[in-house]
Amino acid sequence: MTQTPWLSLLIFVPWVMALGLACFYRKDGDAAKKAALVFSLLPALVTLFLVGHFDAARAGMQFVERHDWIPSLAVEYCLGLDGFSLPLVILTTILVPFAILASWQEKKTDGVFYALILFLQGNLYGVFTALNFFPWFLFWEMSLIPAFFLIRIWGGQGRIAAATPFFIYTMLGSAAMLLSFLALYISVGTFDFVKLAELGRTGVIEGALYANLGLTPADSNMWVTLVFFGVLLGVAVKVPLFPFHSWLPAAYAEAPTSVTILLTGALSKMGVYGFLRLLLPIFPGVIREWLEVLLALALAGIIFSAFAALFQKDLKRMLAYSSINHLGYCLLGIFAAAASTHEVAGAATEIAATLNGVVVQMFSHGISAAALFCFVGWIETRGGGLRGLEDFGGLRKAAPIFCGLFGISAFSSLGLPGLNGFIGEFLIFKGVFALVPWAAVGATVGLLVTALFLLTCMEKVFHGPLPEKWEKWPDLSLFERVTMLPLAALMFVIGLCPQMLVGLVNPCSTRMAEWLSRLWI
Amino acid sequence: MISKTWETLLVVKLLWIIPAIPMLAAGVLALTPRGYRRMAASLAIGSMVLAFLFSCLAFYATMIPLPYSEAWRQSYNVPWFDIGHETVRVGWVLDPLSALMLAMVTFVGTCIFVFSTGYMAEDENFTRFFGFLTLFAGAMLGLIISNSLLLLFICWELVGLASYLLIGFWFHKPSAAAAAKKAFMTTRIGDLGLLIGMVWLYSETGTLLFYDGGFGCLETKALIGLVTPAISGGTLAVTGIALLIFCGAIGKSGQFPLHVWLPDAMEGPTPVSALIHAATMVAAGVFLVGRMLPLMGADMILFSGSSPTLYIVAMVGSFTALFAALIAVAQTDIKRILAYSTVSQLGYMMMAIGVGGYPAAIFHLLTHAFFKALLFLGSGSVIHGCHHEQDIRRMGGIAGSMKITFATYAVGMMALSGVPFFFSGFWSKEAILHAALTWTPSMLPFIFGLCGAFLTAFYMTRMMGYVFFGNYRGDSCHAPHESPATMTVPLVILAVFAVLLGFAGTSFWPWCQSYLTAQRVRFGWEEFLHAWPLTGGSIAMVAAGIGLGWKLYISRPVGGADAPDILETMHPKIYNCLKNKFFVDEFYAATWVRWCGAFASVSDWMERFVWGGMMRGAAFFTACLALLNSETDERVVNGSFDGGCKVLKASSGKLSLFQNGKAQRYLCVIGAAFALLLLALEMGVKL
Amino acid sequence: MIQPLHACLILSSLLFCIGLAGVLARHNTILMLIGVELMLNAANVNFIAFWRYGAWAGQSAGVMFAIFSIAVAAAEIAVGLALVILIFRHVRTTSIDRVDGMKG
Amino acid sequence: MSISFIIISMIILLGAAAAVSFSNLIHCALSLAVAMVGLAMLYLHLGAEFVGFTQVLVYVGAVSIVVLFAILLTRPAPFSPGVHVPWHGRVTGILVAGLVAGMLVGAVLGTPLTSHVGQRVITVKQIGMELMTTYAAPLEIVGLLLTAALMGAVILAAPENGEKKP
Amino acid sequence: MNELFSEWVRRAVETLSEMLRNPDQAPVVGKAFIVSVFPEFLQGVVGAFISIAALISVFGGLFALLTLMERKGLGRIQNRPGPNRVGPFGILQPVADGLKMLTKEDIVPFRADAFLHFIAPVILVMMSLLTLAVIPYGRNMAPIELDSALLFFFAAGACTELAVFLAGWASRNKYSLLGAMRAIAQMISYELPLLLASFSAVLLVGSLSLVSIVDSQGGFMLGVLPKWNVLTPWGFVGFIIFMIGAFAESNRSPFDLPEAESELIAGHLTEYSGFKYALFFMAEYIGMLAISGLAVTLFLGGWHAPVPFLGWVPSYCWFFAKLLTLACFFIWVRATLPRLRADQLMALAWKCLIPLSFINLGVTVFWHYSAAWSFAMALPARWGIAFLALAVPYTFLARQLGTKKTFARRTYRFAE
Repeated sequence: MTQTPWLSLLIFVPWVMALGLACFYRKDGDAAKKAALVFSLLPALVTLFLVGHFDAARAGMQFVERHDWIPSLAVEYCLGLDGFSLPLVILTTILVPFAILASWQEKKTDGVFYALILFLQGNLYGVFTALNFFPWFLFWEMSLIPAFFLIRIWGGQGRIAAATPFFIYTMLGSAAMLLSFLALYISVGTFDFVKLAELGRTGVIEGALYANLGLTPADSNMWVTLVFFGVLLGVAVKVPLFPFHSWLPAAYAEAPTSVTILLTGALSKMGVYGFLRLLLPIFPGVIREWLEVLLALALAGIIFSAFAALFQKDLKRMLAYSSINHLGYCLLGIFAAAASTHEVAGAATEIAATLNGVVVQMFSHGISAAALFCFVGWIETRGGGLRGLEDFGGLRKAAPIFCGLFGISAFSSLGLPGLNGFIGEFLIFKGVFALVPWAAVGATVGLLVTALFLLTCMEKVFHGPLPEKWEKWPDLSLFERVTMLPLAALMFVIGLCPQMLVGLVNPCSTRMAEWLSRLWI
Repeated sequence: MISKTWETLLVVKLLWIIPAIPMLAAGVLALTPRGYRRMAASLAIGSMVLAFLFSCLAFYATMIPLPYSEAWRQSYNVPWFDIGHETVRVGWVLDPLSALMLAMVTFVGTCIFVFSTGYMAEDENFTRFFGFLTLFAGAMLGLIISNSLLLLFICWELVGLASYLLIGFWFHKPSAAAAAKKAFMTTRIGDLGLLIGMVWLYSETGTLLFYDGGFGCLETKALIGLVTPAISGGTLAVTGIALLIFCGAIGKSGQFPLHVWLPDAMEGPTPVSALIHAATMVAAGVFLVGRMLPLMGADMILFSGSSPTLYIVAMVGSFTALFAALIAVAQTDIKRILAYSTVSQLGYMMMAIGVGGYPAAIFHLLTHAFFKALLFLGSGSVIHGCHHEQDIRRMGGIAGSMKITFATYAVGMMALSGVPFFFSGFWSKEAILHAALTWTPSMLPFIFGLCGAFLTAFYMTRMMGYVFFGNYRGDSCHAPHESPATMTVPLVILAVFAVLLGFAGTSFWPWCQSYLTAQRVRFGWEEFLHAWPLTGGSIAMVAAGIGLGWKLYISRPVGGADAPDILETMHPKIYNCLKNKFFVDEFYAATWVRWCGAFASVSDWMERFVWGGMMRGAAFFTACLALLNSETDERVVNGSFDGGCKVLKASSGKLSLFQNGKAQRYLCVIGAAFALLLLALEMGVKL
Repeated sequence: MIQPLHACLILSSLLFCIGLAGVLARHNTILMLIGVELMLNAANVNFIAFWRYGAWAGQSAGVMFAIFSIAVAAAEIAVGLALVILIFRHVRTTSIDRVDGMKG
Repeated sequence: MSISFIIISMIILLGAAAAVSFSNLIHCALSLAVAMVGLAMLYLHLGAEFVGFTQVLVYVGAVSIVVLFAILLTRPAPFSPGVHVPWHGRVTGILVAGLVAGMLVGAVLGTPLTSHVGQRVITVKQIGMELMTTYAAPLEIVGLLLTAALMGAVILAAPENGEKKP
Repeated sequence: MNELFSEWVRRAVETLSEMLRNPDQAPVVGKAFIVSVFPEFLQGVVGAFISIAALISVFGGLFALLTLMERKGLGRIQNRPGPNRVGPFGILQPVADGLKMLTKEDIVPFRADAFLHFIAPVILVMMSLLTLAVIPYGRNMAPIELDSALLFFFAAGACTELAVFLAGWASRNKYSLLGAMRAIAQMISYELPLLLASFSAVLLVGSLSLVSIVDSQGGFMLGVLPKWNVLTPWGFVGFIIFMIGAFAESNRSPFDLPEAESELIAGHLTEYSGFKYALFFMAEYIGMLAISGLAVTLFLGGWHAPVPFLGWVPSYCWFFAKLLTLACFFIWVRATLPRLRADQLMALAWKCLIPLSFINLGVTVFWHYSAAWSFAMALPARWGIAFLALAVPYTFLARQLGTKKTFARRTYRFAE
């Protein structure tokens, strides 16, 4: 009995559509745009099906597809979906059409642009569903390529200076990760994430590393650490983890709006997902060993980027730093989840709360940041390329709906309860505080500064007197309102009924929390 | 009796409807176009009236089981979402505290809504205004009934949001926009404390529900669990949690040192100041401390009966009460005077809770809500009548032209000052001072309170003198005029309540206090007679304050708009210090704000040079490698490939001569060959 | 008496050869295509005949093949005629003999 | 071998022969339609109901029409003399075809085959199930092929950019 | 002999009483009785002949009735009396028309291909009549119960295109040929949405048999709403697409371009007169009736009663009632809508109807799979999703249709 390969469909349909766009709509940007929109909605059907048939009560992998690829190297084409990946798949499904809609008025785009976006979409699905390192890495790398070209060709003034470091930096990280995984493969003979997690849990990996790399037991700890840091580098650059984040502001600022939306909404989630899928299950021990350092890095990311955002005068750069800040909470949660927990009562619940929080935070950051970047894109279009903090003022008078929806997104981003941002932050804080109190307390500074710069942005751009030259500032058109509507609605829905999302994640995180809390007590 | 219980339970189950009504109205109003002004107003007021009716029902439901019944506090909890094997639940609770607050908020809210229809009549964003107001009302009502610190926190933040939106309602004024931001940020500092306290409490007790059939965090079991490790020498979690939660209250209720936002919040429209920044929202801090009282006082066991938390609460409260009253003396903006008065009165309430007079604090909260709303609305009416002039130096002598406003304002002023016997403020203040007097750890709160009472009477008299007596000092072209009925009628209603409400909590018939603590009320003069010396003392203070004010500002009318204040001529240095609010804002600007900016620029510099340099280094290294690679490619690899291609090309031309292009010829040959093959097969040729 | 299967096969052989004759003898490309269609249909007749009279009970392969064959034939004629029209536009004729520009 | 079979065979063969031998191309196409109808009747006669109807739908409804359109689109001019056809080409063709026919008929007759007697029925449902299970892959491929053919035909036959309309 | 006769009389009486007792099955019983009279080997042929005779007579009558209704209806809609001279209220007008047609001279153009010119209307009428054979007119009343009846219907319908072409080409008249080409292009284009729309019903029922499609629509939801396909989102949209396709397929206004008198002097009918013309006329009307019958069968529940308490009315009455309603709708539309332009016609089919019907197929699939949903708001949710899935593409498709195509400015040359 072979079942329908839904996950493969999810990956390959956008690929095929991208190919079709690249072949047939190369010149006609307008038609390509429409086609791309329709095409990018096709995976939504598959996603709908997946959501409908996803057994939320089960913690394991579902919809698994497993085919041999290179049997001699244990490379399998293996896809699966669990509570961690499903929200990200949903997020991708939402964001890609949104990104296309967000830059609907963009004139420079053509068929290849949209083909790259669709290609990126397919690869994102691949990263979020692959269960074997080899295909996972392929998707990972292939998602880098369209992102690079999208920035390099369609970006703003400084696109070259932004795109090249982005590419090289992530590439270096990936190379390190690849080496680490090769070492892992040589020592334990598998690329399968599920099996690797099993080995990581039972502590086999350390032994295997020195046994198979011909090293002495004394070195084994060092080798595990080295391998760990290789993988860490790969995913950390993508998230990004402080101090590997410096490619991000330039890349986000220079990329066209729709690409920024995807970069922040979906691509950065690849990194966090990597942490969740690779590092936490496979190397919990090493994380625990380096816990203070890693937490300090995450915390530094949260605080420094928040303050850096406060300093920025360019709205896009400001939001870029805000992205680093928000994902910092995710990393904080992930690291804290590996903390030594024997003195914490009910540690499993706290870890589960943290992991739930991480996924919810990823999802809600994806939505809020996408919405904010979209607004900044619209501001840029309307302002004739201006997007400085000081260039505007009083726009709320001219465009109340614009301001209202921007405000909703901003408040969602700064974690106002009742909107989506709060749920993730609350869960992360709840878990992290119980596990590592100082980290949670330190991170509150980030919350404060986030509010400060977002409100400053509101004040500078939308409040105050309306300059004469912006008096004709157009409010959101019906099209733009409809574009924004689903995201705004999602912000409220997740804020009010978080169970819809948490319910998907919880069994998975509960299982992981249980074995993390029992690890080497 | 059973049926009564059942009714109560149903009321509790459906309690969520009360905040839901204004919330729903807010949702509808958010989508209403600007033009539908009449509809917006009627929707908002209608929702408020409806909420008021339901609140009365809830209030009635708490009256039924009141004396000595088990059912005096009912809660109902619902699951919200799962974490691990546990479920985060939220819920709502109906007890005397929430019932009183519900009735008060909805009633005052209704009055102020009605007032707003007149006050905001000319504003173009009228609809939006009512949308924000209803959002606030919904969130506030939710805050009141919530039975979970989490839900409370959510509503807490939402009222903060509404406050932000309403302070910045005239967003085109930069000062309003800045004030809105300042309000949100300042309260958020406190809120983060509350957040940390909340997660701490969660991790210690495993629940955020207040009352959960014995398992809530305010119930004995959890409190004992919190205190036990401290007894056995562990961390003193309970004090930490309580103080962190108190941080939230400090921020919201404008206590020192986070009081700075509240006077600035007066940039918002006056009804907003009345509703949010005087009557209800700022009292939420007091409410929170009152609600969390079992937790706040839980460390009492450890310190032989005196709780350090409550000590701090009392000290912060009494200090704020005096501090803000002092500042109020030297202000000239009518709304700012009232704002500092609010801060001061909130300090009173905090102090009352700290010194163990929780019922007195809540009673004062109620009376204060009425008379302060009355004062603010009165000031709104004055401002409206004086053509949006807020400076009291440019008013004067309008008692004649605005009779109703003057009369009601005078009632409010006397209630606030604590004029004896017939005004509500007197009784509630008396109760607070009485509680402070009987508090053993320190006498400071009592002394501060007494001084505060004097100052309150003084600055209110001063304001009356400036505003209503003497000659009109404003722009003579525009004579002040009385406000329309939509504004005066709420004033009258509130004035009536400002008088009457006092009799619900007099010391000879302390109904309100007994109700709050679920005891049967007893009528008797003993208490009143017993406290007579104290009463006499406080009456003397009030009389002194009013008398001094009368002497300085009324008996000798204020000179002109630009003439210096009498106090200023007497003691210019002190007056200047008070006028500049003890330079607290300047101090903050010089320290925290600057440090924050400096740290931001340092972070940005590090971004550019340190971390960015790391990236550029990596990029440079890669570029070098790439150069090496391309050189190798060009010289070694490409050379051999090109040679091979040439050979291949030369040989292919020869093979293309077999084609003549006649398709049918090919087909004929194929057909014939096929036939021959068949023939051969039939003939039996074995291949 | 001739077997029904044989009869069908002979019919299909004749049909095939009529088509073949059309392809070989007529120089109009459209007629050639018609011939090809006839040949394809001759094959279909075989499929159906073997399905109907063959000794393998319960198999549907013949019918299925015929269906697929019809589908493919439709595609073939569509593309073929499109090519004919394209050629006609270039050389203003449909005669096969004129179209020999590809000879080596 | 029944009377109906003979009649149907006659229709088919005559139609086919007419289709390749008329000089008027329109008549050829119409004769082709006749032959196709005959084939459909044959299929019905043999019990393959679905194939028969499909045959009509595809060949009479679509293919003949397309052929007719093609003929009308490619007529050089009304009443222009047909292309001169060398007689030897025609004779060679017919000869080869005849040869093949002879060989085929000989081969058929020379092969001993037994005919299954009795009805064979295949319902639409069975066909559908087969298409969705055993023949799912071919079905997909044919779908792709048809799509490709459709697009190909459109692209080929559509007037190119800049080309003047005749 | 006498016994045989009395036996026959007894059975005739029995049959009659059975027919009266159960009017629903009266035609079936009657036919069975008549067939049973004949010897065994003739029974099949006789049965067929009875069906054919019934069909031709009923639909011939309907044809006559419909021409009258059309002329009267059009007249009333255009505020004139319509035919009112022949018979009371003009009800004998069809008879007069028939007589006129039969007695007119049959003209064949000189250079026309006489044989094809003759055979074209014959094929057309034949094929139109053939399509009638598979429609279930009542309970147990499909003349032929084919397993692939729908396919048969469309196969026979496809042949009419050829006939139209023949008529156009054989006339040797350029207007005829143009009309025929237009007709064919139009019919082929609209056959796709027609087929796709009807396949949504086929998909859900899982059968091409019209009888089982009708059977599947029996019963009532909640006791009142008939389970007709038109009352589902896909069925509703499918029905609309089908009806548009049906208008185009039967060359009726607003899609009557091929026969447009003002543009093509009646297209392929130009060179026809007399009885041949009458045949074309008949074919058009029968085609219209047949396709309406198919619409009734596929979407409007066939012969099922619309309300439960009217179940006692004989099934065929319902069928013909629905059929006539649709026919009246045809007439109404003809009187109301103006004719489309040729490019609009094609754009409508290819850019709107075909994509929409594909989406509709998707929605049908969704409907099928979501039937298993069991949560409380399942039905509204299904409706909502289906509605969205159809409405959103529809707005886009419709909007893109509406774009103003800019033509070059026309220049008029006047006689000087």
